[in-house]
Amino acid sequence: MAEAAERVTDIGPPNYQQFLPPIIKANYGKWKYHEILKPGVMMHVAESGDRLYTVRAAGARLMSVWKIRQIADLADKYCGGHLRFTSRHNIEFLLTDESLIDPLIDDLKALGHPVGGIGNSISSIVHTQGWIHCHSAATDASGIVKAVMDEVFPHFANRDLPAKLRIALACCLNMCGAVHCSDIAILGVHRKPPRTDHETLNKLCEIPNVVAACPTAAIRPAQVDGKESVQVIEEQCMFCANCYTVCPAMPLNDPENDGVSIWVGGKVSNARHEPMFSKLLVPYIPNNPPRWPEVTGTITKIIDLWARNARNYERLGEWIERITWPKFFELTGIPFQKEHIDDFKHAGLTFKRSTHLVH
Amino acid sequence: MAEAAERVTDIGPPNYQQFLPPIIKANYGKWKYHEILKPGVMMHVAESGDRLYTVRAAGARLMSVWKIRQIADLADKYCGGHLRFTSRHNIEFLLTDESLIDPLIDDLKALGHPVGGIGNSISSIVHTQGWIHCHSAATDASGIVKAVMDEVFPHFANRDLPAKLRIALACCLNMCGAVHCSDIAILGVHRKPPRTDHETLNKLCEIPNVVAACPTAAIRPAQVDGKESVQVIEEQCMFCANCYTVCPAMPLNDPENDGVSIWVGGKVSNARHEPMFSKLLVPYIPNNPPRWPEVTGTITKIIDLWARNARNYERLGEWIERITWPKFFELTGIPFQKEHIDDFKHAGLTFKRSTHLVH
Amino acid sequence: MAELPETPLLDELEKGPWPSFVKEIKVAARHKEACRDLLGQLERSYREKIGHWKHGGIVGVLGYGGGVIGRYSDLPEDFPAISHFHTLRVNQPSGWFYTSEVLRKLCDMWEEHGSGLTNMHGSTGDIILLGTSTPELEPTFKGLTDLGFDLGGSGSDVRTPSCCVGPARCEWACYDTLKLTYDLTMSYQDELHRPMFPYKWKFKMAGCPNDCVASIARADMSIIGTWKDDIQQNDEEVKKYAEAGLDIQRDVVENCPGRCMSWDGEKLTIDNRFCRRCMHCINVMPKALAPGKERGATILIGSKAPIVEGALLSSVFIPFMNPDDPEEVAELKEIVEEIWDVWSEEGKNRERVGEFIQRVGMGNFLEAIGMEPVPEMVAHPRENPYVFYALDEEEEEDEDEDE
Amino acid sequence: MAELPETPLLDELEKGPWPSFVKEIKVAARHKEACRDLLGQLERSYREKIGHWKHGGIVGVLGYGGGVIGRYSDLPEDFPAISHFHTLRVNQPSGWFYTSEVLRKLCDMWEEHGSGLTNMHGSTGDIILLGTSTPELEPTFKGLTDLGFDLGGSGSDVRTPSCCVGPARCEWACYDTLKLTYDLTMSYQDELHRPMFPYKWKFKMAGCPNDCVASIARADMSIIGTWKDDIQQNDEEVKKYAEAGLDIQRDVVENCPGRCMSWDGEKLTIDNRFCRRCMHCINVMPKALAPGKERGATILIGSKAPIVEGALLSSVFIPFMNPDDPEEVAELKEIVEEIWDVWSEEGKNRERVGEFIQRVGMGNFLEAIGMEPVPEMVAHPRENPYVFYALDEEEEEDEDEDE
Ligand code: SRM
Ligand code: SRM
Ligand code: SRM
Ligand code: SRM
Ligand code: SF4
Ligand code: SF4
Ligand code: SF4
Ligand code: SF4
Ligand code: SF4
Ligand code: SF4
Ligand code: SF4
Ligand code: SF4
Repeated sequence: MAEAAERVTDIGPPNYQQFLPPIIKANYGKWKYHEILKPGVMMHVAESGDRLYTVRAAGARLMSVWKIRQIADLADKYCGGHLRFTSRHNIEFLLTDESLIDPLIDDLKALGHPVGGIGNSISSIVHTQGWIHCHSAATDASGIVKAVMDEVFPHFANRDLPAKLRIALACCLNMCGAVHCSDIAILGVHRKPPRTDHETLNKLCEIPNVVAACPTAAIRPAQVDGKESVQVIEEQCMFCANCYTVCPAMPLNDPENDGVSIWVGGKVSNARHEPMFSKLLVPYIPNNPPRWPEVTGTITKIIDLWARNARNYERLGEWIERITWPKFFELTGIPFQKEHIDDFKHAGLTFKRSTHLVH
Repeated sequence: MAEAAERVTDIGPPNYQQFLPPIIKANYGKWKYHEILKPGVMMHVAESGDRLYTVRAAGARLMSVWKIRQIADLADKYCGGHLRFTSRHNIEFLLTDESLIDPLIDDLKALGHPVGGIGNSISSIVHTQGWIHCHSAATDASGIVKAVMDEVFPHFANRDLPAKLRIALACCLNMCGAVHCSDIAILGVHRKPPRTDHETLNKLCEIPNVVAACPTAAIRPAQVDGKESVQVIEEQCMFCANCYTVCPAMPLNDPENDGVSIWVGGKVSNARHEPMFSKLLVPYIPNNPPRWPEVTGTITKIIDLWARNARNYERLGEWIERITWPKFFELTGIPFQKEHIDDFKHAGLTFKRSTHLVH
Repeated sequence: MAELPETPLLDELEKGPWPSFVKEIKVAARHKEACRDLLGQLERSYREKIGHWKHGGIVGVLGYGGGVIGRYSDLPEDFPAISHFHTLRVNQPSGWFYTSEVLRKLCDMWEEHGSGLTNMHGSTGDIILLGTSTPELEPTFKGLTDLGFDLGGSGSDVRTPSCCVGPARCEWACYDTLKLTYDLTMSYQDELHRPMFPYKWKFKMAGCPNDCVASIARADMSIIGTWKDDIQQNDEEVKKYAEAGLDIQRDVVENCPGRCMSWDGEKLTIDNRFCRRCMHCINVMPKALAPGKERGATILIGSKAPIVEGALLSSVFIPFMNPDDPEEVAELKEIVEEIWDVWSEEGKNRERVGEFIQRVGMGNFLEAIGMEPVPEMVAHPRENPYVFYALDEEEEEDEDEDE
Repeated sequence: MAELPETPLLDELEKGPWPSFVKEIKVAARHKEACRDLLGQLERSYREKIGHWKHGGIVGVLGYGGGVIGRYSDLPEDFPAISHFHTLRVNQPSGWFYTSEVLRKLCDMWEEHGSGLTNMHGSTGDIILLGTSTPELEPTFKGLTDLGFDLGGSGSDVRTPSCCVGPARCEWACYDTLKLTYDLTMSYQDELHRPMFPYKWKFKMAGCPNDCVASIARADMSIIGTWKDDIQQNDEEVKKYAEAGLDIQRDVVENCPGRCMSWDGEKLTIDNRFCRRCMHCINVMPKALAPGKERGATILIGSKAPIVEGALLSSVFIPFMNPDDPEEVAELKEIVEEIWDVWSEEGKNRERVGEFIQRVGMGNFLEAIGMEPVPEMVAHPRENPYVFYALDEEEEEDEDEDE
C-alpha cells in the first residue's frame, strides 16, 4: 500500500496555457476579424494589429508516434514548435511569418498531409473505431473514411462549395461519431436479430438488464434447453444492438447482412437554420471493402447535385428543405421505400401535415 | 313490419343543386376573381362578366325557427330566396343587384345580425354545446362566445387587422370545436380527477374499457367496499375525462375547479406557413358567468398586441413565431409556468433545441 | 302560456352587438314549455357554474345506429319539459345552400315536433335540431324524410361529410367540392347510418389549400384542392397591384414558403418548380394570379381532436388525383373501402384511423391496403436508425444465394 | 523484425491523396509485433467483412473506474500480439494545443509502453493511445502522470470535457471556452475517474452559436457563447462588402431567421430586438459585424446519440449567464451538482440526463433541482391539453376558502 500512496492520480490534463504560442497569449480574446487567404490558410487579425496565420492540414486521426514526431518537426521548423488539432481531427500550424506558409504547405504535402478544409469546403470525416478496435462495428470506419475522402478530396483542397459540408461516420447505432447531425452521415447497420448464446448468457449477463435494454420490448426471459436465458421476438427487433452492448452473449454481427446506411441534411451550427438531425437517404448498402464504391458513388452524387443547385450559404439540409424532399429524391434517383417512413416514437410528426407539395 | 317497409330511409340529404341560385348555376366553376367591396360585402366576377354580391351576416348558430323564418323573408326580399351558411356558421345572402346591398344591411342590422367577417377581420367563433346540451362541458359555450364577440365586435365589423383571426371554443377536451388549430382557442378544462361512483360503476360500465380509456394508465381495477370498481391514481390523472366519456360513473365536473384555458397561434390554411396547432397561453381562468370578463380581457389584449405589431398577412401564430415565444410572453405579461412546458408524449420535441433566442 | 323564468344572469347576454342566443331561446320559450325549462336550467348552470345534463343514453330512430344524441336533465323534477331533450343531426345540403322555401318547411316541421331551436349548423356541418322527447323522434324523422332530408352521423360511423363553397362561388376551387361531397354522402348512406367501425370517420372537402372547411384539422380524410402546372399569371394586373401600393417584395415575395419568387420592381418571376401551392401570392393578388389549369386534389389522412393520443393533423396520402374524374373517384372509393376493411379488422375500439396508422406504422399500413410509399407522404425521412429492415428483401437475397 | 503480413485489400487504402491510416499502421508494424498482428487481423476483417474483437472486458488502472477500454482479439491463436489490445483515453489539453516538445515526450512514452498507434483525437476529444497489453497499463499511467497527463473518462462518469479554440484564436468567442473547460475538468476529477452516475455525462464548450465543437448534438451539458446587446456594426465595412460583390439582400438579409434585417442598397438596418443570435450575418461579413459587447453563454442540456430512446439535441436550460465571472461559474457548478444528485437518485440505469428529463417531465425536473421555468426553455408551449394542474395551487385555493 506504500506504493499506492506514492502514486500520482487525479492531476487532470496539463494546463493549456503552457502550450499557447506567444502571439496567442498576447492577443488572447482580442481577435478582431479573420480572412481566408486561400484553401487551408486563414489569417486572424488582432486588435493590436498582430496577424496569425493558420495552415490546416488533413488529419489522419489514426497516427503513429513516428508520424507525430515528423509533424512536431514541422512545427519546430515553421512556428516555434506550436500546433493544435481541430475538433474534426485536423492539424493546425500557427504561423506569424506569412512567407513561411507556402514552404510549410509543400512540406506537408510531401509528408502526405495536404492542406484544406477551411471555408466552404469539406473537412475531414469525424469517425470511430470500426474493425480497428471495436467489438460492435457493423462496418469499418477508417477504411470508408479514407475511400470517401480520396473521392471528395478536391472539395477539401478547394473552397468550391455553396457552404460547409460535414461528413461523419459511425460504425454502429451507438453513433460514437455523433453522426446524427451531419450534412452526410455514414452509419454501420446490422440487419439480423441477435444470435443468443443460451449456454453462456446467464453466466455473462443479468437477464433483467438484458430485457430492459430492448427499446421495442422484443426480449423476454425464457428457459431454453433447461437454461435460464432470453428469447427474441424477431419481428419486433430493429437491430439496434443495445442488447449486445449490455450482454456479450447476444452478438448481431453478420458478414452478409451488415453494411452501411446513408443519412443527409443534418447540421449543428445555429447559423440561419436551427440545428437539424440527419435523415435517412439510403437504408442499406452492403459492405464492399476495401473501397466501398457504392458508398463513395452515392456521396459524390449527392454532393454534386447540391453543389450545382444550392444557393450561397445553403447547407445540404437547408437546400433539401427548400426544394422539398420529394424533389430531392427525384433528383438523386434514389427510390423511396417503406424504410424511409419513420415508425418509431414520434413518427406521426414526420408525416407531411400540409399540402405544401411541389408537383 | 309492414310499417317498416313503408318507411323511407337512407335517402341522404337533398341534392344541393336544387338550392343554387341561378347566377351560380350559370357560372358554376367559372368564377374569375373577387374583390372585397366593404366590410361584410364581396363581389365575385365570373368569366361571363356576371357579378355576384355576397353579404355576410353574423350567425347566431343557436337560432330558433322564428328567427330562421325572418331570415328566409330577407332572402325572399333581396335575393330570390337564396342563401347559404358558411363553415363558420355565418349567413350569406347572394345578390345580383348591387343597389340592394345597403338596404339588406340595414334590415339585417335591425334584425340583430350585423354584417362583417370578410377579409382581414374576425369571423364568428366556431363552438360547441356547453351547458345548453352536453353532459361533458367544463364551461358554457354560447355564453362565452357571445361575451367575446361583443367585445371584439369592431374587428368583425371592420377589416382592420393584419390578417384573418379565427377564434374557436370547445367546452371540454373532446374539442368538438376543433379548437386545436385556431388563432385563439378557448377550451373548457377540468382540474379534479373523476369522482368514481363505486355503487353503480360495475353496472353501467365495462371495467376493462374504463381502464383502457386512460391515456396515462391512472385507472386500475379495484374492489371497493366489496364491489368491483376502479381506482384512480390521482397524481397520474391529467383530467382529460376520457374515462367519463366511456363511463358515466366517473364524472369530473366541479364548479370550483372547472374553468377555461386559452390557446393561441394555430392555423389551418396552407397560406404561407403550414397548418399549426394552437399552443397553451393561459392554463386556467375560473368560470365567471355570465360574461367571463377575464377571458374577454385576455383575448382583447392579445388581439391588440398582435394588431399593433404584426406585419401584413402575418397570422397570430406566424407573428409569435417570428418574434419568438419568450418575447410574446414578455409583451403579454402572462407568467410562464410549469404547465406551459409539454410533458406528454412528444414533449422533448417542443424544447428549445437551439440557441435562437432573443435576449 | 306561462311566464318566462327569472334569468338575471342570462339577461346580461341579451346586451351587446352580437346576435344573442338568449334572445333566441326566449322567443322559443314563449311557444315551448321545453324552452322555458331550458332557460331555467341554463340560468341554474350559470349560477352554479356546472352543467345539468346526464351522461348520454342510447336513443334513435328505427334501423339507424346514429343521428340522434340522447340527452336527459339531471334536474327532471325542476325542469320536467326537458327531462328528455334529444338532438337530431340532420345532413345538410352540400355547401350549406338553401332556399327560403325549404328552410320554412324545416321550421314548420321542427316547430311541430321539437323545441323549435336549432344550430345552423353543428361543427361537423349538420343541421342540429336541438331538443325533443323520445316519442317525437320517429315523427321528426318522418317529417324530415318527407321534406327530402335524412339524418347525419353520430357514433362509430361515417360522419356527415362537408365542404367549402367551392366552384359554386369561388374562383380558386380546384375541383367540384359540392359534387364530391354529395357523391360520397350518397355512396356511404349505410356506413353513415349504421355504426360499424372502430370509431368515427370524417370526410371534409376543401377546394384549394386555403382549406376553408378546416379539413386538415378535423377529418379522417381531408380532400384539398391543388394544381400541378404553373400558376396562371397576368403581368399587367401584377403591375396594377404594385401601382396601387402593394409592396410586392415585402408582402408577397418574402412570404413565399418556397422562396421561389422574385420581383425586380417591374416583373414578378415565379420559379414554379419550387412553388408549394400555398396560395399566398394568389390570395394577395386574385386578379393577377390564379391556380394552374391542371387541377385536382391532394388526399390527406388522419386528423382528429386530442383524445386519446393527442391531436393529429391529416397527412399526405395521395399527392395528386382528380376528383372531377369519375374513374379516379371510383378508385378513391376502393381505397377508402380497403382502409375501412383493414381498420375495422385491426383497429382497436375507439381508435381513429390516424391513431391506427401511427400504431401499426405507415409503411405497414400502406402494405396492408396495397399502396406504395411516396416521398410526398413525409415532411422528411426518418431521423432515427431504428429500421425494421424488410425481411422479404433478405429472403430475396437468400434465394439469390441458393441459385 | 518479421515480414509484414500480406494485405492486398488494405494496400488499396495506401493509394489516393488523403492521409492513409494503413501507412501509419505499417510504419508502426515495422517496430511493433502488435501492429503487425493488427494489420493481419484487419486484413482478415476486410476479407470476411466482420470485426474480430471480443466484447469488452473490465480492465483499468488502480483506483480509477474509467479511462481504459479493454479489448481482446477473438483470434488470439492467429494474432497473439493483440490477444489483449486495450486503449487508454488521455485527457487532452483544452483546445488541443500542444508544443512539439510535449508531443515528442508522449510519443516516446507510448512507443515504450504500447503499440505506438494513436488517435489524435478520439471523437469525445481525448488523446487515444490505441492498444497495449494488461501488464503495460500501470506503467503507461505512470508514464502519463510523469508528463503531467491524466486519463480521461469512460463508463458512467463525467467524460473528458472539450471545447472550441475560442478566444485563443477566434474573434467571435463570447466567453473563455478553454478556461471553463480546464476549470470544469479540474473540479470534477473525482467524477471523471470514478463512475458514479446512472450513465455518462458530457460537457462541451463552444464560444459562439456556430458551435464548432458540435456541443448541441453530443453533450449532456452544452455551453454555447452568445450575447445580449446589439450586434456591433461597422457601416463602412458593410458597404465595402457590397462593393466587393456580396449580394447583401439575397445572401444576408433573406437568410436571417429573425427576419429582422433590411438593406436599402446603402445601409444595413438590424432590428436587434428580434435578432436570434444565429451568427449568419456576422459569419458572412466578419469585418463589418461582430457579436455585441455584453457577452456570455446559453446553457443547454441533454443531447445524446440515439440509443435507447432516440437521439436528442440539447435544449435551453439557462438562457444567459457569464462563464467568465467566477461567481456565476460557482453557481453553475452548484446547479450541475444538484442535477447530478437528483439524476443519480432517480435516474434509471443507463438513462442519460436528457432521457431522464423527458421521462419525469421538464417541469418536475426543474422543481426537483429548485429552478424556475422560463419561456426560453421551449420552442413553444404545449400543444396538448393534458395538463397536470399543480395541486398546491388548488390547495392554496382551498385554504382561501377555509379562511
Ligand atoms: C478549428 C475549428 C474549431 C476548433 O476548435 O477546432 C473551427 C474554426 C472555425 N470555424 Fe467552425 N471550426 C471547427 C468546427 C466546426 C464545427 C464542428 C464540426 O464540424 O464538427 C461546426 C458545426 C458544423 C455544423 O453545423 O454541422 C462549425 C461551424 C462553423 C460555422 C457555421 C457554418 C454554417 O454556415 O453552418 C462557421 C461560420 C462560417 O464558416 O462562416 C464557422 C467558422 C469558423 C471560423 C471562421 C471561426 C474563426 O473566426 O476563427 C474558424 C475557421 C473556419 C473554417 O474552418 O472554415 N464554423 N465549425 C473547427 C475546425 C474543424 C475542422 O478541422 O474542419
Ligand atoms: C365562406 C367560406 C367558405 C364556406 O364554404 O363557407 C370562405 C370563403 C372565402 N375564403 Fe376562406 N372561407 C371560409 C372559411 C375559411 C376557413 C375555415 C375556418 O375559418 O374555420 C379558413 C382557414 C382558417 C385558418 O387558417 O385557420 C379560411 C381560410 C382562407 C384564407 C387563408 C387566410 C390565411 O392567410 O391564412 C383565404 C385567403 C385570403 O383570405 O386571402 C380565404 C379566402 C376566402 C375567399 C376570399 C375565397 C373566394 O375567393 O371566394 C372567400 C371569402 C373570404 C373571406 O371570408 O374573407 N380563406 N377560410 C368560409 C367563411 C367562414 C366565415 O363565415 O367566416
Ligand atoms: C354537436 C357537436 C358540437 C356542436 O355543438 O357543434 C358535437 C357534440 C358532441 N361530441 Fe363532438 N360534436 C361535434 C363535432 C365534433 C368535432 C368537429 C368536427 O366534426 O369537425 C370534433 C373534432 C374533430 C374530430 O372528430 O376529431 C369532435 C370531437 C369529439 C370527440 C373526440 C373524438 C376524438 O377522436 O378525439 C368526442 C368524444 C367521443 O367521440 O367519445 C365527441 C363527442 C361528442 C358528444 C357526443 C359527447 C359525448 O362524449 O358523447 C357531444 C354531444 C353533445 C350534445 O349533447 O349534443 N366529439 N366533435 C358537433 C357535431 C355537430 C354536427 O354533427 O354538425
Ligand atoms: C473511442 C470512441 C470512438 C472514436 O473512435 O473516437 C468511442 C468508442 C466507443 N464507444 Fe462511444 N466512443 C467515442 C465517443 C462517443 C460519442 C461522441 C462524443 O463523445 O462526442 C458518442 C455520441 C455522443 C453521446 O454521448 O451520446 C458516443 C456514444 C456511445 C454510446 C451511446 C450512448 C448513448 O447514450 O446513446 C455507446 C454505448 C454505451 O455507452 O454503452 C458507446 C460505447 C462505446 C464503446 C465503449 C463500445 C461499447 O459498447 O462498450 C466504444 C469503444 C470502442 C473501442 O474499442 O475503443 N459510445 N461515443 C469515442 C471516444 C474517444 C474519446 O474519448 O475521445
Ligand atoms: S460507433 Fe459502435 S462500433 Fe463504432 S466505435 Fe462506437 S460503439 Fe464501437
Ligand atoms: S437488437 Fe435492439 S431491438 Fe433487437 S432485440 Fe436487441 S435490443 Fe431489442
Ligand atoms: S366539446 Fe365536450 S362538452 Fe363541448 S359539446 Fe363536445 S363533448 Fe360536449
Ligand atoms: S380523467 Fe383522463 S387521466 Fe384522469 S383518470 Fe380519467 S382517463 Fe385517466
Ligand atoms: S377552400 Fe379554396 S376553393 Fe374553397 S372556398 Fe376556400 S378559397 Fe375557395
Ligand atoms: S403559391 Fe405560395 S409557394 Fe407558390 S409561388 Fe405563391 S407564395 Fe410561393
Ligand atoms: S464556436 Fe464560435 S467562438 Fe468557437 S471557434 Fe467556432 S466560431 Fe469561434
Ligand atoms: S445574427 Fe442571425 S438573426 Fe441576428 S441579425 Fe444576423 S442573421 Fe439575423
